[in-house]
Amino acid sequence: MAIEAYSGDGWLLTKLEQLINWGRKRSPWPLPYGTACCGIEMMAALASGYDMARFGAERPSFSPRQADVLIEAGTITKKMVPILKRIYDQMAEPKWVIAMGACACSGGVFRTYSTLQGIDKVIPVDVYVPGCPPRPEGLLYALLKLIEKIEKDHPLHKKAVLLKGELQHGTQR
Amino acid sequence: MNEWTIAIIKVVFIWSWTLLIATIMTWVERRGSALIQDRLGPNIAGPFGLFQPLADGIKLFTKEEFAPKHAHKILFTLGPVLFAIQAFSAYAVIPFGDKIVINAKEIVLQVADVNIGFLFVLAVGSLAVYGFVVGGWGSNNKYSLLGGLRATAQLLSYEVPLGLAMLAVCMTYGSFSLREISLDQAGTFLGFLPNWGIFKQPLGFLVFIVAAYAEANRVPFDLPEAESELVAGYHTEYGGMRLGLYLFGEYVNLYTLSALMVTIYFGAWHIPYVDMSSYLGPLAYGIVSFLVFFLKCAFFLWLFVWVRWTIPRFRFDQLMGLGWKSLIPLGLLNLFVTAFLIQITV
Amino acid sequence: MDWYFWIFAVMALGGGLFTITYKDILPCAMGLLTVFIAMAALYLHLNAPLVAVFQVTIYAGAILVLVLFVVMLLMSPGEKIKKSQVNCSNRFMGAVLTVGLMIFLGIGTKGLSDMIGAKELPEKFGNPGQLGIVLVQKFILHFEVVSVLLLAALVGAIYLAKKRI
Amino acid sequence: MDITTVTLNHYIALSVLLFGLGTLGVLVRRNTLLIFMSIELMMNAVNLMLVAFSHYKADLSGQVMVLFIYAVAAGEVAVGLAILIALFRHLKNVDINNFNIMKG
Amino acid sequence: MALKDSVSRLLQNDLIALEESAGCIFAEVPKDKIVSCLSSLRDELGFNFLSDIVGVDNSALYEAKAKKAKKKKDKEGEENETPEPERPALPRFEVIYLLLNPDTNERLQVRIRVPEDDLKVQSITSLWKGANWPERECFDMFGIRFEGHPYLRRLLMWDEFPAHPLRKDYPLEGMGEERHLIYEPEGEGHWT
Amino acid sequence: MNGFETIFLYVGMSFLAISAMLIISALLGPLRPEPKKLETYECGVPLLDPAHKRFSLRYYVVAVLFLIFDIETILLYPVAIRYQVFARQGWAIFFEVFIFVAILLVGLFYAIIKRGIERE
Amino acid sequence: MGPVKQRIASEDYVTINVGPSHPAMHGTLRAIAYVSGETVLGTDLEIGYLHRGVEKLGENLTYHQFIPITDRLNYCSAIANNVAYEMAVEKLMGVEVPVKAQLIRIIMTELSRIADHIVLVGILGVDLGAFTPFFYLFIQREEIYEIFEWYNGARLTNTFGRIGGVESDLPEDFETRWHELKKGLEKAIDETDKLLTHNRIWMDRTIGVTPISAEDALSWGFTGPCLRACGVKRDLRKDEPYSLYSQFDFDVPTGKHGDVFDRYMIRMIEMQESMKIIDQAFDLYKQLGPNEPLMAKVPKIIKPPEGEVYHAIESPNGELGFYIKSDGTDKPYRIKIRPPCYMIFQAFDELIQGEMISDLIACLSSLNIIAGELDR
Repeated sequence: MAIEAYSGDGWLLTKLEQLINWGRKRSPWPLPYGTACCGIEMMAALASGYDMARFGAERPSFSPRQADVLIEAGTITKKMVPILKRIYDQMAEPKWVIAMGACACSGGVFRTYSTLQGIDKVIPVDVYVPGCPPRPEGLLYALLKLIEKIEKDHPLHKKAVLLKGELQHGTQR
Repeated sequence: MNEWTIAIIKVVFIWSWTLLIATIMTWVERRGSALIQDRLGPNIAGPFGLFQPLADGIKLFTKEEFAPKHAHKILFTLGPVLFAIQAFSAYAVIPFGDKIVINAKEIVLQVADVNIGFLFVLAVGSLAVYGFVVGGWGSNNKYSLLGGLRATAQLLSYEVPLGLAMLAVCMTYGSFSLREISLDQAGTFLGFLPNWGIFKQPLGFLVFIVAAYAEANRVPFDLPEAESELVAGYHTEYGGMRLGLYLFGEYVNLYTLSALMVTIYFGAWHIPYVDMSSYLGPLAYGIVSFLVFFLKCAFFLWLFVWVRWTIPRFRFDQLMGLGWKSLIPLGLLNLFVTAFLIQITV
Repeated sequence: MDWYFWIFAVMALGGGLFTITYKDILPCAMGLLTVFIAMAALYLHLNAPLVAVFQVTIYAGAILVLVLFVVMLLMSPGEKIKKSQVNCSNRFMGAVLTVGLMIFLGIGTKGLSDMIGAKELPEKFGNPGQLGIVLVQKFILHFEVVSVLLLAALVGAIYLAKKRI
Repeated sequence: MDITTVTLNHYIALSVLLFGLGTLGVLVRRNTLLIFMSIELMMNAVNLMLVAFSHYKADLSGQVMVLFIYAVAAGEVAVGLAILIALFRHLKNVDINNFNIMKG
Repeated sequence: MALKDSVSRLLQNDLIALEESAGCIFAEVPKDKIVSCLSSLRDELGFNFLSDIVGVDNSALYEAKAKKAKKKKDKEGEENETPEPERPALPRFEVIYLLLNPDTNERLQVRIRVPEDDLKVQSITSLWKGANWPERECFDMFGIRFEGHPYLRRLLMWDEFPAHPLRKDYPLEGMGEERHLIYEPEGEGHWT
Repeated sequence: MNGFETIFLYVGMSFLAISAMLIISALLGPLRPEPKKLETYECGVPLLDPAHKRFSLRYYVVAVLFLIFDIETILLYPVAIRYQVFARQGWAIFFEVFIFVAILLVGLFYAIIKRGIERE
Repeated sequence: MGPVKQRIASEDYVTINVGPSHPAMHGTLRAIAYVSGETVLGTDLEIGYLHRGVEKLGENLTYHQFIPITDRLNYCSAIANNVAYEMAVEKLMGVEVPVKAQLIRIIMTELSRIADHIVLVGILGVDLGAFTPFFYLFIQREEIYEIFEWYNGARLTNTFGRIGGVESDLPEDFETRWHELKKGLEKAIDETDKLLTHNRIWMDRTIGVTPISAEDALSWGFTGPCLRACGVKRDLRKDEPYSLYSQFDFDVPTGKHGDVFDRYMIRMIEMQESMKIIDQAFDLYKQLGPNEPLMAKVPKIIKPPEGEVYHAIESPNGELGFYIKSDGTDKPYRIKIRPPCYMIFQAFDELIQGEMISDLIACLSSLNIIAGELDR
């Protein structure tokens, strides 16, 4: 059956996965979640000098359904936490998160009563960018690192396994 | 070759061609905006970033497709489908070249030359509303609904001036058929001008192009998806391929409108002062006419991009005011001037 | 070319049936849209291309949109339409009445058509231009009256919509 | 278009069926907006009949008549829905059963 | 100085103290007369611009002073038999209104002291619309209630936050208050 | 072979291709619906009130205006297409059309004066 | 629900939640707009989404340690914040800053004022749908950043200056850099002017939108460009001349109606005025010898005498004041920041009533609300 070609490391699966990964890594549309200082640097990264659009990271969309990469730039306070989490939850799969700046990574200088000490306490983070704020090059580097990470993904694998499992399960029943 | 084969070949060709143009347009839009804004634009995916639309397409294809809990499941899917179908269908009556002769068989470069011509485009264009209404309503989201309502009101308002401009064209040429109108535009007008519609209908063209920008939801009329106000307008809740259909449909609409402008006002495949068919063989003539037509379209497509990245957008009441207080009176004025000129010249 | 008629006839009937039975209002409107488009296709078959296009432009593109706007103004999608409150006998009565009406209409029209008898179609029948000539020669007064009717409708609609009762 | 086995009777049947559907809709549905839609359905059935007669009897007046019917339908819908909106503001409901305030 | 004179002339009996610190003039008035004092300052001396409202929690300062004084007293106590007469303890909080006269460009700071057991101050939102948020912030940060405020609610912290963070007894890193890390409660507004 | 059948072919093909796109996309993409993911997006906060409360009447007025003017345009098309023929027969049709449009312009002015198309 | 909801008597409204994660809300602001049709009946504002406890933090840091924190207040013009704080502490201590240090501070503050206005004009354009000016202006902003970076190594959060002066002299080729930048800036401002100011759509979108009268503005506590747009000629640089501003010749532009267009124009003109000031300051600077002192004599550990002070400067947004209470130790007892946009944002509800949703966005952008200093 055709499903068989999907399973394991079949040629079809691998090639298709490579194609999908290529598409995903070349068009990571960002969801700019700039809350503080880093937001300005993120704007600089989108603007002419650095031009994140070169990597396909264009069309910043604030609707979580349409974005691929949540660029969390800036401090997250405890008041903001539910909103950040909700936005992240509402993003469509596959989704990635870049934590930009010291505040997003660890709370930074603001070790106070109202600041969240690192967004990885509430949402999973793929790439951390240190700096207060990081230079736009830092964000671009993070994007490249993210692309490396996307390349290693197996988008169809789980699905194929699932499909196979369902089929077998179905026959057993 | 029997008629059905030719028809199917033409349909498949023009369908893939519009799809291709729409895809390339996304690239042109991005690189064009980058050019205007002193940037580079996407340049990693393929040479000059040419494969960027492909990457976007693949990504949208493999993105998660889900309908939000409160959304109306059927309508949520139906919206983009309706929108895309109408966008693709509108091209069916617009020519893409003169004619080509293969094996002594004359093939008209147009999917269907019907005697109601551009009325079909208008009729199908009026169905675009459903894409927005159904999508916006089906999402059950405030931004979507407001975006959908805005889109609908805008499309409705600007369909009237579009129709009025077309009415004057129809008076001038005495036909609805776009092929007949194109053929009429050969030669010269008043002895020295190219015999193009724009010289006969300058005011009409002005009304038409403004209304066309509004119909295509482009800046300065992109209120339905005004991202700084309504997040993403009627497609706020859409992701994945459904969003892709909306985006593609928009570019296909652009192409249709450009082709319509070229056909009606810019002499279709005619080059001014040159009669191509006398120099070229039948096959070459067909191909050249296709290319000339496409190049003219490309100019208008570029104009769409150019305008988008240059000027700000309107506010909703200003948009309505422009449509009802300026364009419709202008369109009526144009109608009467045309009627009057015909009256005194015949 | 029979298939052409049958496809769209079935489409129109199906759409109509859907419209009057489905529980949710916007899909009902979509059913009506199907009817309109199928009708337009049938008009094409009947050598009335202009009427077909206008059918789509006016019915699908304007009238139904107006209805949709009112749906959006007045109803929410979560709100299901209440089941009909008429009881069974009433419904039965309705059906009987309808069927009777249909038979009456059918027989009447059939007789009418037999009375007139078929005619050969002239060349280029139904061309847009011919329609225009007929409109101007025979119906020019109607044409003017329609504008007054439309004006009255416009003023009335705006006045009523803005009025609070 | 070539004359086929589809005759005027087919169209009459279709038209009558559609008209019947419209009538049923008016009788059965309680939502005023749906009643409006059913009326549109009936009007379409009539239009179809007019166009079919015009075709089979080779008289263009039928088609011109349809154009005027469009105008009438438009007027009807515009005013009818405006009345509905005005009523809705008063009653907060679009159910036809509630529209009996004229009874006093 | 002319400003000092005119202020003391205007406020007369209401003026508790008028001091100058680093070029800034601080006038202290009684807590319950704040509205009348500020309105007369606004109307008669032209201080019609309210820059900001500052709340201060003085508890730590008093403690430190008391400690210092005690140390000093301990040291001196053996020699000096007659203890200084105890001053009545100053209230814990103070609220400072930063005023400005845009015509003469003079600034005046008006101070009131708010005791911990009576955290109520008359709101001055009737005098300046701009006093709205500063008062709310003051309530948020110190718990001082402004009476007559149209909408006294927490401003910077979320509504359920239990403490007043700028008080001196509140630690910098908080006491572990978390806003429901998972989600906001699906409260009244939630619609299904 | 009639032009319209080609058009239906074209539309049918569009429909098939678009449906195919959606189906392939649904097969290829992951699907992990979670209750929180399916919630309506409203800038990251819970819904304040339902999306479908009453929206502006202006939209209705615009639609009515459009409907009327659409019919006007539509009725003018059959006249316009043979206008050159009619024009040879004198000025009568010019004034007919003029009156027709002028009557409707009154309606437009009424709507504008009533501020129907801008703010409510 | 808030007082706005109580005020709106009719049930005929829809709530539209704008923010915090909304394109026009700068990430952290939230306005719940009550709209009827497209008309805004009122807005409930919710702030504090970026409240990071800066004031509390200040009480736990020494005077010098607090300078980096002030960077993060108004991150669009960090240097103005640094200078405001330093001047407040210096006033508290009674320190006289050397002339050269003051000139360097003035040059840098004015540069950061230009950078701040660039962000405002660019974002206002983006929010109104005109994307391109944003990119033109940001190229010049990068140049300004390069000067900052080359002066003290940081682009955005500069931690500029020390209490008592500045840490280092202007680099040698500042003059050539500045002239290059000036040329580019003039060109970018000119291009923006051409693209926007006389654009019919832009004028329609901005003129007469959300105007405010001078009395209302003063009552709400407006300062800076937003106040000047209402026609009140008030600029702390002229009215309470601190530092060396009394020696410079520059204009204070004022508007008439206090609408979005006036706010925008004031920023456009102020950028040019700032360039004038920098030219004059640099001329003065050139007359000073290379060995002039940069720092006043201040102890290593700063312990101001017991007392309290309020000092305000004209930051790009308006009056930025610091109230500092010292108890004689090395840490401030209480720091209160008076951010300009805090008072301005309060009035948003009143500004926006009766306008349309699109105007809400235009108005918000033109007020230049920086969440960092708004919430602290």
